[in-house]
Amino acid sequence: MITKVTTHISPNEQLIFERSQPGRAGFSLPPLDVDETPLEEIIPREFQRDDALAGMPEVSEVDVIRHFTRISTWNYSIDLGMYPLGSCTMKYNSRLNEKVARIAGFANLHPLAAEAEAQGALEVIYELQQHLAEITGLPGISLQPAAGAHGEMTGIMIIRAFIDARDGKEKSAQRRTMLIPDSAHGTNPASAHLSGFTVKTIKSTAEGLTDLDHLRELCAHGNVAGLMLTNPNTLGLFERNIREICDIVHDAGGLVYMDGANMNALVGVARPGDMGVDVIHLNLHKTFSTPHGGGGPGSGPCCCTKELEPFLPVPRVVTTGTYPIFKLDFNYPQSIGRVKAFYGNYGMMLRALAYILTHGRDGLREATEAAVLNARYIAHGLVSDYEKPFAGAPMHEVVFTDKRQARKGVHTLDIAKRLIDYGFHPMTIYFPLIVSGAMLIEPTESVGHQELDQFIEAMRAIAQEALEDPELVLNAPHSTRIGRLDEAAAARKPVLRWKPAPAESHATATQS
Amino acid sequence: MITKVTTHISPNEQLIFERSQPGRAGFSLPPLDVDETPLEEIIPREFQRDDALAGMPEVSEVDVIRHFTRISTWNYSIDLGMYPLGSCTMKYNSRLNEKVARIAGFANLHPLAAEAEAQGALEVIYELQQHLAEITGLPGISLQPAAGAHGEMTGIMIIRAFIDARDGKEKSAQRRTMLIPDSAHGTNPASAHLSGFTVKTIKSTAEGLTDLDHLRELCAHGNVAGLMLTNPNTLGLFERNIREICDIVHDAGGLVYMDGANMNALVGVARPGDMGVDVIHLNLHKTFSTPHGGGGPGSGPCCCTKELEPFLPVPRVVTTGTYPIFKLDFNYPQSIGRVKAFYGNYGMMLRALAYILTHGRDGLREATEAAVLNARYIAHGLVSDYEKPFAGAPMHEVVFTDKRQARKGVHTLDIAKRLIDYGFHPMTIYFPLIVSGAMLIEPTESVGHQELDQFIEAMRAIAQEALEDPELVLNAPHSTRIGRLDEAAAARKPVLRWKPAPAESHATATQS
Amino acid sequence: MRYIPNSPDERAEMLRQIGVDSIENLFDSIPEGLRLRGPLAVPAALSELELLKKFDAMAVHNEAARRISFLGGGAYSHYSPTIVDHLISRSEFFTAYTPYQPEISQGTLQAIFEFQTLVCQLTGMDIANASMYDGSTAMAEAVLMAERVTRRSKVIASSAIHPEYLQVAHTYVQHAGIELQHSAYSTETGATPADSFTGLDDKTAAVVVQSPNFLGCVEDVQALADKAHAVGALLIVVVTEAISFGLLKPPGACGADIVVAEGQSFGVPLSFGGPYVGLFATREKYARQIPGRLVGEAFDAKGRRGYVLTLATREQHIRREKATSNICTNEGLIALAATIYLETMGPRGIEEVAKQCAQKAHYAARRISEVEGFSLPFSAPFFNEFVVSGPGEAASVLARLASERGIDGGIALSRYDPRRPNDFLVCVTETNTREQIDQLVEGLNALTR
Amino acid sequence: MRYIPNSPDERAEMLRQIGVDSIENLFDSIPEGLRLRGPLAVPAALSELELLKKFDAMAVHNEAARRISFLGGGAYSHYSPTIVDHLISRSEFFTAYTPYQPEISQGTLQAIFEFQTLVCQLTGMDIANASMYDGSTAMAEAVLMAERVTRRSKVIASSAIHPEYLQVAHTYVQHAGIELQHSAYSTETGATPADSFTGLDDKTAAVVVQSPNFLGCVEDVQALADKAHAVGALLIVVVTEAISFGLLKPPGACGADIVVAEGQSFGVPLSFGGPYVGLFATREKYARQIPGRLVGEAFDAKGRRGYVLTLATREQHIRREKATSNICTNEGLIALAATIYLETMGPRGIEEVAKQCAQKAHYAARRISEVEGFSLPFSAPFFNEFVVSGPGEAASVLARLASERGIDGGIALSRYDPRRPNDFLVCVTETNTREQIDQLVEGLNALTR
Ligand SMILES: Cc1ncc(COP(=O)(O)O)c(C=O)c1O
Ligand SMILES: Cc1ncc(COP(=O)(O)O)c(C=O)c1O
Repeated sequence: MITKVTTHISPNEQLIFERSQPGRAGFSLPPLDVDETPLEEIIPREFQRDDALAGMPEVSEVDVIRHFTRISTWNYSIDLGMYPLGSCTMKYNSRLNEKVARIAGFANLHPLAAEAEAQGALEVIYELQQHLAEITGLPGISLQPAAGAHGEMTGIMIIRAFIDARDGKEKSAQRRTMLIPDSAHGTNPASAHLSGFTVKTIKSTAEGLTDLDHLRELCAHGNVAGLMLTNPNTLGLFERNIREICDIVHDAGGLVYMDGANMNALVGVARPGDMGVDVIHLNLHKTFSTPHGGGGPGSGPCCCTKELEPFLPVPRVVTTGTYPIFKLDFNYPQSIGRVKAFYGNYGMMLRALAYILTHGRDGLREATEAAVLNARYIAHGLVSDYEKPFAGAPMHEVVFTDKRQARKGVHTLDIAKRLIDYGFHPMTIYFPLIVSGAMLIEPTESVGHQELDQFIEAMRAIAQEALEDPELVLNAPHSTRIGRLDEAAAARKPVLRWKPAPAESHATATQS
Repeated sequence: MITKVTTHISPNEQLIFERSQPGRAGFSLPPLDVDETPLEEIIPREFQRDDALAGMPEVSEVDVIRHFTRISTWNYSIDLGMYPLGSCTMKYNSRLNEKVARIAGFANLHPLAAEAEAQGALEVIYELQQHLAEITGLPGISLQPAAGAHGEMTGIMIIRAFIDARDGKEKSAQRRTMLIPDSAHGTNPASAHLSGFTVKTIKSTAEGLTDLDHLRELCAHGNVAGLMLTNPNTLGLFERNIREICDIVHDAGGLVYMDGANMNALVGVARPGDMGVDVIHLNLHKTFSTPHGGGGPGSGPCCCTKELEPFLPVPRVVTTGTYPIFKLDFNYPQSIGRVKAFYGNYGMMLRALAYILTHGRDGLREATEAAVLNARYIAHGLVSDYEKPFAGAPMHEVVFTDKRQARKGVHTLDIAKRLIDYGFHPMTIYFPLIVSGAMLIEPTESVGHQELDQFIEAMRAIAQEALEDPELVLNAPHSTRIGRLDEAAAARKPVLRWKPAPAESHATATQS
Repeated sequence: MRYIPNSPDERAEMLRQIGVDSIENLFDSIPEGLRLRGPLAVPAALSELELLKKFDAMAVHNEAARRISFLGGGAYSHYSPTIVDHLISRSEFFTAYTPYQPEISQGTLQAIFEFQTLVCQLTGMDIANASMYDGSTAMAEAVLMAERVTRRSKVIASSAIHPEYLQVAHTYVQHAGIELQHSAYSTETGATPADSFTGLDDKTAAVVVQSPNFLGCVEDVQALADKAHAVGALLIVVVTEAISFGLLKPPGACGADIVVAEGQSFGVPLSFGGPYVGLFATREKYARQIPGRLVGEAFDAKGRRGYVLTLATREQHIRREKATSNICTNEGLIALAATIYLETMGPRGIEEVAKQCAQKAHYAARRISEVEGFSLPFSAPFFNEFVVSGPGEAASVLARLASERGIDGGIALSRYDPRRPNDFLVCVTETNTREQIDQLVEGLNALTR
Repeated sequence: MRYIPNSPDERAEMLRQIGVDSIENLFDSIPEGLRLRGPLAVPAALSELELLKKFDAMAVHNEAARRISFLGGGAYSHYSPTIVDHLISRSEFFTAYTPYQPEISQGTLQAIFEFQTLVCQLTGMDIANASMYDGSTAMAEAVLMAERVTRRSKVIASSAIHPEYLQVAHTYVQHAGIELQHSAYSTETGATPADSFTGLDDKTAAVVVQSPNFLGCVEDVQALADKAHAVGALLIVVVTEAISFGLLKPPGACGADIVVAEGQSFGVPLSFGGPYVGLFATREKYARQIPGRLVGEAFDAKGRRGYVLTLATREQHIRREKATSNICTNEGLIALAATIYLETMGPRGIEEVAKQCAQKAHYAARRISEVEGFSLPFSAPFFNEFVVSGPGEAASVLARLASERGIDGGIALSRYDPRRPNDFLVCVTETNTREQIDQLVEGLNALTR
């Protein structure tokens, strides 16, 4: 029985370009208050724009408000309920943090303002650095990376720079292999590649953990620069041999990079630095609840050991004993350099610091406990109806498969779409790639047991439907304003932008 | 064809009391920082609460966010589209005005702060008074009334106080009749009654205007204290004889009160003060766009002639030549007194002033023109399919009836409910009372012609349906999360509050 | 004008379609002579940038908004969780009208139903309405209701009720044939003794008392209820500091027949006095005499639960002059804010706020009374407001405290009662830190040395 | 913890149901020795009230946020209409994830499709992606893309590109086998002459130029395009002040092959450098080489139009190490803000802002150049930023201007180029009033007398 949702009227809305009417205007500006110079004297005619920005929409403020209010109602969001995307950690985005990020003293601060006049902003960075170093157990830190993948690139480049410095250019040129488990997120190999490494894939065991023998074997080749490991891994399992894994890699002269996307299982409970990890990235937009915003912004701080600290990006925020207390330090000759203009996604740092201070030491651990408990509760609730490929007790997320349902021709995608009819955002599907028909479920701590029960009931009901009425599931969703879209056709002849109907096409002559 | 909406999943949500779980908490407070005194020493036990506030919900912040976000999606709102409630003037609520009302210097200001330390707040009141006096052509003004009905009471009491002063108590005791057209809003007679007047009703002519002969006849009795007139009246028609009407009443020794709820048809075009009106109330939450908020807050300033000024509520905000420039003046011995604690709904005054300054003199008139044009456009578009009871050209709103559809058993209520399926909020129905099956439509200036056309098409389609498939209309709405509710049953045995299931009722022993 | 969708060209086209020659012709039904010739004498339009600068500049002149404040007297600075303003800012709530069409207004209706329930729980009453303008008008409406219910015309109100509330009541009843008498509070205790209601007789419709009263003192509501009921009169209890419900026995449990309160304390900004929200609760049997809107439970043909405006036959749009009140638009959005506040704080939160207010106020009272020349004139128990008697003119001490120390130390009672030149009313809430209180004490000490 | 719905009791009950003895046992799979013994060395929890006080206190120490400012150099203070922040604050937008499930993500998807279209319209290009981290990383990704497209390994970048952008590019390409060369800008004009691209040859993948460049000067993009195309290299154009699109010929109309820009100017707060949004546009034929996400039009079985993430085969989650980029999360919400800004301003609004920026900047330049000892070293046309040469050390003049007059007068070029000790970069936008400009001029005058 569907308990979480029903259907109701939902507003239609065209593209803004279709709403546009010549002569409408939504802007207001003060009149120009300086004596005007003829435009030609400012910018030579040939450098001037001559298409009058044709094609851009002309609408009133009311049009804009109704346009975006209407289309916003087509979205699912955390505020509407549980968002069990495995690996994405969709937790509650505190309003308090949004308010903090909008304090004028921060929001109106220019990044190139004099350090002495931006001490508050630098203090926020410094304090956040301290807390994240403590949480990861890794003292070196840079908040410059703009997202997880960016942090990965940064961390891998740090490993490379360290090895270059340690072994010298030629010897280190032999170390160009980065080991990555087959269960890893796609950004891992992509980031390794961007840093000039060739990727070798490590098998996972039947248990869903890193295959130590295979790891040893690969390390034996001697050209290993490092290992990129996610822990808990993307199957939601803690790599219990993490210490041994780190030893093997270290003994082989490599370093260990940890993908910290799953830190929501560890904060306050265990620290990567204590496990032998050399460098890690965090996703502030996951573990530390900065909003995903429909696809960013993120923030991917990179934390590392004292040994690797000299190689972090510049500038770094440090304390000077004297006034001004905080300063930007550019003087790190071994630094890999800058990975972004200015200092990173500052607005996300404000929110993450507010998250940490609001939770406090006990709240941080409590959140981890509640997140893991919720995942275990779901694992327990679904195991009777869905195939659980790995026996191990999951941490903050759990993976199931469509194996049983597939016999009836019902696959993971169908189950996901049917969940929409039940009012839930689907879990992460077909990831990790090594599990066929994977359904990766991460409830986070931000959901109460009633909604967890609703979710479990929905999943069970779908399992029943798969047996009794597969068609119902195969054709889902049935209750949404649009059905499944033909993505294949969309990719074959991609339409990536609006264009005016031929009639008015003169208006956009310069555009195509 | 229904173009404005389709159906989509819509979240269910219980009452917060049903979501409540013992031990959940959504609040956070700093620890008490003073040494604690035993409670008994502060408040004797017998004065202390002993029910532990049983029954109040215990929920987390996340529960609150999801609860209200979900239920909010069940509402129609201006931001979703046209809201054609006749007489309610549902126009765009500017975000800029919301921001202004939240400026800390105003939002955190205590009403009893020293005048010298609240000059900015008093300046806002003073400036708004000036502009509203100019717009109405009536120089005396008080912003104290909290809504239209409150302004009516204030204005009528002013009339009474004036007559008492003019004629002396005994003579004025003979003048206790307030004339009110049969088309008036219910608050008019209610407010007159509250001020101790007996109401006599004036007939409207077949044209939909005040019946002058009947007015003369009633005035002839000599006990008339005044007339309450809405202009344009609630049929959307301008009382073209307004001058003569005022003369008749004045000649009879009465005063003319104008209900200003329909000022959106006049701002910048004509001024009640120039028509002979003595006192008027404005609805800042209509004409001046302060948000209706699902039923308030409102603000109902009262404007009057110089003659009536001494009778306005106290305190009044005035300028003193010297510093501090603005002050509260309590010294009006003839004042009717206070109608509200402090100075009125100040937050609405900020918004209304922002509205006036954003429009400017030209924008105010432009809004009026656009509002009247939109109404005329609808009148023109519907006259072929719906009965238009009055031939006159409507101003900002137009009334139609269900006369033609009634032949098929389809009535105004059914047409309104069917409009919901078409994605529109219905118009005002069964008001004014003198028009049977009235449908009073007020588009305001805040809607573009495309949506006006959609509305006209929807109304025409419904007219068609009424002919061809009355059942479809009679059972509407079909696309909402709930159907028509049984209001009769609800009124017979009213359930006006949640109560715990008997099981837990001990918890709320003290409550019933 | 950026708020008007239709462009001038579109408007011209629409005119053409409806066959009207010019915009001016739209106003033909207004006699020529009544139309404005020139433009209004209102300034030209301001852009967003200019407008915000103008208001920011005016806001700067509200020094009081930036002061350490101990002002109460009917408006209180309590902490409002961030989510309150965020949620009421959802346009589905703040740009909706009164819920006349339940099928597309359930969000507002369910919220009001929860509001009515919360008001009942706090006051200990059976039913509550969807809100009144504010506490002062709610009290006036309660007096009018008492007259309707009892058909008696005398009402006796404690003189320790907020002076502005009494003024409003006077305005409301002056033409309703109600005689409003006052009973004096005790200058020793600061409370209103039951025997002060001389004139209480079988013509008395109601006794009106505020608790905690304007002087901060807690009244013995039960005793007053018994006194009133003895002659068949109703007891109306007024509360201006609604946070006190977290600590004090609910009036409903002390015999009150009508309870009205100012709801501003529940997360609503001070905003120079409004908009606030009036709470109005009474006994089940008076349901059909209550003023204002009521939301009730209802079901559709399929048995689905929903909420509707109900008992409308009491209201002006149906009963016209015979309505229980003329109120129409009330304080919907503020009631929503209060609802969100109460549900976020929960029973434990409300208790904790109340406890902190009381504790801090008593700490402050103790400290101030230790300052030479300052004393507490009243002996009755108080919640978070108390009167202080100073060595000199309160108004001038407070003015210096503000200008020299940036502290708004309280309200000089002389504002309302010239017979108390040296007294001022101090209010302490959970937002006042111990440090602020100590600064106040030190300031009073220094300024009167 | 108020963000966690399940109470301790509920959690205990859940543990019982799943048969786990204690919370600690949930972590059994973590070896004992790796678990933290004590609590983290992080402060205890702060309440909302305390937290806001703490951040407000820190914000006070950002004096620069309250100054009259003429700072630019890659971050610009433009006016953002109030509705921008209000709309992105709708939780349906900011609490949603990347739109992987189109049936319940059409709001985000349609907004991105509009964003992609607007970027194409502004830049004059065929296609644009759903955003990059910022302008600097977008430029680096453009360089990498040029290498993929041309299979050539040399890239020549103008030395008048924002220094931090060049540093980021260097970091990105250092291990990609790309040689990054620089071409000197003209110290007379401040622009980059086509003939400065010595080393341009058939191994060159791309020429990279910023216009208006870091010195504010407008480059002759067409000439540079011709030069690059002559040897089969691509032209990459970088824009840091996106408002210039309102006045300057779009790079797409001047032969650019890839256009990247910083979108912060489109209604995004300065926020000490981020989050901003990188715009990335190119020609249709390179669609399958573009980095990042793309949204395309699609239809369901009933023919209803919708939008989906498309051409995913370019991306890391499918192509892994062979992906066109490692980017995953991008700047969705900031792209939404820019979209709302652009749609609110419209073509006329963007033109007007651009015009006012240019006019005010030229007024300022004229006035400053009249001050004795100050001159404009470069002759090329500029938009709203320009370099000023002063009589003494720019850094110290600017420091005094700030501390003594409360004006942030510009960016001392010495921050990036020690060879220009007396030069500083001044930026003027529509938010700078004539009065502020005159104060700046007066300040420079007074401080150098
Ligand atoms: C395991 C893992 N690693 C890395 C990433 C990449 O992080 P981002 O999307 O912030 O670049 C993600 C997020 O999708 C992830 O789940
Ligand atoms: C014509 C008319 N008069 C008076 C009123 C009463 O105004 P309010 O609801 O603000 O009390 C209204 C509003 O409904 C109205 O439409």
